[in-house]
Amino acid sequence: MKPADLIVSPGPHWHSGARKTTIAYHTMLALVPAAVWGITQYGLDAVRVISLSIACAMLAEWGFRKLVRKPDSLADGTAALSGLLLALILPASTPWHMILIGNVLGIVVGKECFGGLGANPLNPVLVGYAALRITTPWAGHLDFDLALINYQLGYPLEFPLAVLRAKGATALGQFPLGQLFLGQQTGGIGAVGMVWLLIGGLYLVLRGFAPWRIPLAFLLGSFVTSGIFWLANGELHASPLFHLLTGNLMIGAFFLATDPSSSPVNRWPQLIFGFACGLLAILLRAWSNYADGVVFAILLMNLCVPLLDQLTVKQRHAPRAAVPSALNPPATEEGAAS
Amino acid sequence: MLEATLFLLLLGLTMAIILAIASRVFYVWEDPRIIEVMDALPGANCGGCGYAGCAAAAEAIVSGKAEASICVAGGFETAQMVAAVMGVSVEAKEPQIAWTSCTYGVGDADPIYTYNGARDCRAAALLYGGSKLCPIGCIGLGTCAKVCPFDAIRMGADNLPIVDPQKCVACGTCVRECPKDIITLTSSTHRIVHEYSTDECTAPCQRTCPTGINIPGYIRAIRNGDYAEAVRVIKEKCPLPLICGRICPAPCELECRRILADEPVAINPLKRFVSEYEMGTGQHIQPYKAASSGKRTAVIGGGSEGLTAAYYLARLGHDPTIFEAMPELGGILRYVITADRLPREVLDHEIAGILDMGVEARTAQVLGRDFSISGLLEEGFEAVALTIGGFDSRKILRPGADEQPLAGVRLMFDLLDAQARERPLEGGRHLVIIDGGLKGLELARAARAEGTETVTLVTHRPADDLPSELRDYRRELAAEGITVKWRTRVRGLRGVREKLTRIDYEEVDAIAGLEPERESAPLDTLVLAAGRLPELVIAHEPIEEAPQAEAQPQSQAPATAGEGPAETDEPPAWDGRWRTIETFRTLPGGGEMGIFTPPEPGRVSDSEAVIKSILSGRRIVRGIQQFFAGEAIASPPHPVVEADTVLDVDAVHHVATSHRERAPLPHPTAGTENDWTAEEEVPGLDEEAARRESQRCLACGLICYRKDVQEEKALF
Amino acid sequence: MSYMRDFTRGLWDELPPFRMVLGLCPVLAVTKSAEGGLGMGLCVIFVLTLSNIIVSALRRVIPRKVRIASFIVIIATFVVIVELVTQAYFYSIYTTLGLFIPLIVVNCIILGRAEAFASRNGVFRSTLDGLGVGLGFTLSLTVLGSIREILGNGTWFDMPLMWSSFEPFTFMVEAPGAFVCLGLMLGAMNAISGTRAS
Amino acid sequence: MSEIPRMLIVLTLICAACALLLSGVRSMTADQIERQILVNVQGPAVEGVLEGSENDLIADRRDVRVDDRELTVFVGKRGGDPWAIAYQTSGVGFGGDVEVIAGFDVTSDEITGLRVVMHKETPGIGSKVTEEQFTKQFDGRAIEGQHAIEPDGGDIESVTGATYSSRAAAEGLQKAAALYDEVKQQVLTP
Amino acid sequence: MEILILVITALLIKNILLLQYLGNCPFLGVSKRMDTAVGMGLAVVFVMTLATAITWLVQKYALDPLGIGYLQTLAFILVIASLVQFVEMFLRKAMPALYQALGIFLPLITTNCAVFGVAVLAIRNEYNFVESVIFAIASSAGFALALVLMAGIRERLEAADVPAPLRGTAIGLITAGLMALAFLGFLGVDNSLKALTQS
Repeated sequence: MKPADLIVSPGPHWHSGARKTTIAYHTMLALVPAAVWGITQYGLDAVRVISLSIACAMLAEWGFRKLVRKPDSLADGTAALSGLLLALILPASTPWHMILIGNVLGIVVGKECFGGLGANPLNPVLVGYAALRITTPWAGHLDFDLALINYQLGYPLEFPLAVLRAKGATALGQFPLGQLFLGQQTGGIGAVGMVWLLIGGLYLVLRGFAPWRIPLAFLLGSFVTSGIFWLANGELHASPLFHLLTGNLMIGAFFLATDPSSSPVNRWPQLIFGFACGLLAILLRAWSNYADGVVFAILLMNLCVPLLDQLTVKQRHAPRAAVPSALNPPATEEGAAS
Repeated sequence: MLEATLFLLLLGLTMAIILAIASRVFYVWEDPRIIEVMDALPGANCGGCGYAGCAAAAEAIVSGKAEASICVAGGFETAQMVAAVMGVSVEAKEPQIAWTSCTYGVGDADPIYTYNGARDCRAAALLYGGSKLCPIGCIGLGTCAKVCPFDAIRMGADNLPIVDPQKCVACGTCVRECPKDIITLTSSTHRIVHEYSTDECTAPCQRTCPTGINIPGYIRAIRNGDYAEAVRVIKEKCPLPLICGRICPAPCELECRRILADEPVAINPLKRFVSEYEMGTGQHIQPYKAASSGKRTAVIGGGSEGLTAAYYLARLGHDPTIFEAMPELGGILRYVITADRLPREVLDHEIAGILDMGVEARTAQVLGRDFSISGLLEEGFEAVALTIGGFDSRKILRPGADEQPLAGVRLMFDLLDAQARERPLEGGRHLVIIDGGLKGLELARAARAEGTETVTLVTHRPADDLPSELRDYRRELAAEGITVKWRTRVRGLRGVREKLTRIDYEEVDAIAGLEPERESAPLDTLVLAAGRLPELVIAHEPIEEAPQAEAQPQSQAPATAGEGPAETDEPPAWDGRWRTIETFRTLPGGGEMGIFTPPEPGRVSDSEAVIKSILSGRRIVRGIQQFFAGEAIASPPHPVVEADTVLDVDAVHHVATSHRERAPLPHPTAGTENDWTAEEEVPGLDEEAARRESQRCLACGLICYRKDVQEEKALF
Repeated sequence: MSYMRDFTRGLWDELPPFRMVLGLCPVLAVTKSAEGGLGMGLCVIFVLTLSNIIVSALRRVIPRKVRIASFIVIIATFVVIVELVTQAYFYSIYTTLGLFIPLIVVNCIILGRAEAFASRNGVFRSTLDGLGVGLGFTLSLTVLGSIREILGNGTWFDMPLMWSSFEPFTFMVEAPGAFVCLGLMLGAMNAISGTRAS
Repeated sequence: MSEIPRMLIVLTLICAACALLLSGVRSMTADQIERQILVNVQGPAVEGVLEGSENDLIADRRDVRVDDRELTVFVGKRGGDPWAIAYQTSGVGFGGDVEVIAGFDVTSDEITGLRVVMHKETPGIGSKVTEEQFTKQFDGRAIEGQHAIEPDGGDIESVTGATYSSRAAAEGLQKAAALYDEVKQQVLTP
Repeated sequence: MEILILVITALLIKNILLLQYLGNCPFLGVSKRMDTAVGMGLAVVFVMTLATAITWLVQKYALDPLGIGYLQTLAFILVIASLVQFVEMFLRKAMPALYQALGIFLPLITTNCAVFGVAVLAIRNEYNFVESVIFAIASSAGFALALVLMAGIRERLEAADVPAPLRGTAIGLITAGLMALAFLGFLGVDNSLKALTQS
């Protein structure tokens, strides 16, 4: 059978005209600075987690597609990207079985069961992470204070958000904002290199590989919400800037919330989605059992995406409200390339 | 213990009383039958009836807006239950199932693009009609399986839908949702009378075969070793496989796509192989036969066309009786074709099989001598098919040459003969001559001179093709009492008992989109320039509808047919009036025009080959079936015509070449080489060769074909 | 032969939670452990069989309009009996199943069998049907419970199975694990029967 | 219209028959159920605080009336003589009542132990009051005394992050101690 | 504030459908399309609130005084079944428009274990009447919320290339599992809010 030159794929299609694959590789590229920062901090342990995670993700996707007799799709790079992202929010000491199970659950249950790329209602990376997080006996491996106890890094080895939880905002003097910004804090391998994530994120946004509205609204949402808390009780709640510069917030805003198939397609829904993610993240940080609520905030908002998308479609009086975005005139990737 | 019992007793009582009161207080009158009908309906809310769910359908039934048999999903049983509630009766309908027509999965067919979009055919079809190069191919995303409310469709390994006949209730949801019309509802009846349209996937051989046998289908069955299935596939379209297997000219083989690689597949020898396999079992493989419809039909003529018509009429349950002038059935097959080409035991076996299907035959019955059309109609036959083919047109072998096959219908040969012998022409009062030549004009003038009141010359040819005497002197001829009609064909005849009364004309080559002009005129003698009245079916003319039928022949005829005599309890009084029903013969406005086509030089019969007479036989049945069902008698919407090349493949790739299997030479009689007598039969393929040959078939679709065909040497 | 069929139907063709996809709530809730699954299954067998018998015996007495209400009362009675008996004699099962014992009363399988089978067939056949469907239900629940307990707790019927340093994957015994595990099992069943069909 | 009465009769009769059946089963199982609850809910706690008793603690329970309410007292015996008593009280915790059983040595007037029977505290945080690390602090304390947690000025170390739950447990003990004299008197006088 | 915590707990933190495993059969059945999901959600809110209120009264004023608490299951289910039927008849007469919208879902509710479960839970949690009613409203709203979110996702899945064996209920269950996973993010929020009110 002669291969077809024209490839039609589901939306959303960014105006860059790049292939899905290109987006995945560019996103990985954008994550390189943060990953390198993590490696400089944790050395070979970080290399181990990252490489194992990428391998597990790719293996999971390859194996499952083999099982259901679908063509192999490793080349599109999205599995590798998932593996990388999961590794970057895990601590460097994560044991191998957690990396394996997190990736398998994320890729198989979170993505491939739904039909693979473009069909997953939730971000597979977050599905994998959340499944590990709710497994109580494993929580210790994800508790940065316990997990990173054996490292000597020259800055306080306490997870800033856990400190905030336990002792309130007054105890945060040991975390100067500048230090946080430079990534000198404990946390996921790549999730704390704030300046590097910001650089990578801006690269994606400026190149048009990620929609700018989601990260912007995300940061704005968390800033406003944490600001309100802060103004209400400055002793108990940390400043908005502290919140922006800790935990998974930056990686969440730029890399996790922008997963194309689990985020809205249209403008207003993107803004609402981003803002609500930020808001929920801060609420969960303040009140839930988890020190960092970013993961669950994004997951919860992922669930609302179909509703958000319908919101605008109806406004436009489009007749096919129920039909997914792929029915918007399918852009042909080759054809749209300019 | 006491309080527990009392408590529950009270609670139960209270609840029951409250409900009882509530059912009074909040009583809303509703036709109780609605609930009963609802209970009878399957409750799948499939929408197959056209109403929004079963509740809506029940309401519609009770309010009289819908019929009791509206639920296709529930089938006859449900219809009976509903009818019992409504106090009406329903007739059984033949069960239908969904039928998928595409045989090549997305992975095997050539794509125009790779589709990774929404997994929904309707979405994919929006872009260039789907990802397949083939414009009518299945997109394979399984929308039909998703929408099926009865879970009767699943997607096979090659992404083609597979219908579970047990679960399918023919609700039609898949048919409505499939953007490519891959799925149709069909029944055996449907398939018997089906004519291919360009919307269907047909292989080149299948399209070329006049009867449209599913050739790839039966070769596949042979490849699988299922010879009985192969016979069944053939008999779907052709009831005479033994005969065709020997004497068919096999035009299919000329179109076999394998020619592009090497030699055509031995299609006809394979047919002969399986039909001989059937004969070898000593049994007849008889496919599905519908229950009797209670209607009787007569077929005049027991040749290949008549046998075919009778066979399919029997399968449709219309109780056919063949009337044959000769002492034995077979027509040209028996009395013209030599026994070395067609051994008589083969013919007898084939005919026995047809009679086996429930066909009655009366031999040595000559039309006009032993029986008449009106007599048949009076006897209770509801349709009479004339399949007197080549015999009649040549007037050979016909005992009693004076009898006319049909009252008032004469051959030009008769008139010319009479003229030459200076006998009276006997043109009657209203004479119609179907001829656009000078001979016709000559006869017309002679008839006028003899006292015939009106003479009409009718030809389907356009004016430009006519001799100038006819074309340019039309007005002068009219003054002579001779009307010339060009671009006109005969749509039908009417008669009373043994007399012709009227003739209906229709303009040919009507401009597309315009109703062709129609006209009706009195008639008592019809003269055919040549040929015969092929594919002609005669039936009662409904008494009260007769005057209207003249005004609106097209729409009236089918509509009234449904309320034919059989449905009333008492047989209606018949005043002897009959009419012809126009069966689907040819395409309107082109192609072969049957009765109007002058015979070609050297043509033995009206059909050049048995396979063509089978086609016309089946088309007669199609017409009768549509007539009985009260449908409009028409060709399929986009019929395949001979010239059609929907999409053609001009080269095949990745096909290993191989040689066509040949029948082994008959063993030479002792001493001499290749010296066999004419009586000794030419043998066919043996099983091994047939299986090998069946491997060579590319199993073509419209444009798809097997690209991995290897010569499988290790088969045995 | 057809009696056999009444019994075996519930074991594969109409295997309750997987084929009929009914009665999912207890399936999800009590299969944190194999014991819970087995206990629930046994309770269901008891209620299902006895209510089938009574419904079948009374099928000609009960007027059509109060059919459902009567069935529910009959079923509820047996559920309360189960509730009392487990509480008195099988206390650990009673605490494991908790709220889900009374909830048997709204388990669609039981009402479904009463309505679809017992109210139309004789007592003997209804008994077989109840036993078969109940047994299928029990087997399914025990298997699901075993999987979840072994992975999520490292034990099987409370017997430790795993090595000492095993950190159980408690995701499996949490709600998400229940749904995902049942979904995947259902998928596996479909795949198996798909292969069988073709 | 004979349908409605028939409906009523059948439904009512079924209800009554079911109720009759059930009340029969109920009366057969009632004692066993009560015993099961004692054995399974309070049993382990009672055994814990009355460790070293030689009698069947559940069987040798006694109901006494203190402050106008029924109180089930478990009596531990050694060599046929009661040496300790235990009974249930509760304190208000974070998620609801924290039910505790406190055991008291009637010979030395010391606390033999405290066990949490039932609680609705946050798993992993408040639920730590059930752990031995917390409850063993009460062992061997003299009944006379304050039994308050640190934040309230006492000497009992509260569980980290679970002040409410710890306070509830202590509150339960305080209530039990308050009843001690009267209960002891009633139990020991046959 | 107590009420708010009760509402948030029932709606999000202990969502009856996703985290208490109640009412799954209708959940998987009617979550295929958005409009039916909304209809079913409304019907459940309506019936569950009414049922919980009535069963609470039955428990407190009939079962408890008579000392026949063991008949709870039987009494409740009888009341609920009758109530559903009553509501159906009432709606049909009094509010035909509403009946058109909710009518077909009402019979489904009789066997919806969430209705029964919430009624029993309200008693087991020892709520007073007002709390019971609010608990019922919040629980049913949680049911409706999960139903609507699920319907949104499942409508999208219609067009997805879900592996054949997983299509239908299987993928519905997996989706529900992932929803439950996300909802677990609210774990602990009730305690934090409680602490907030108590401090």
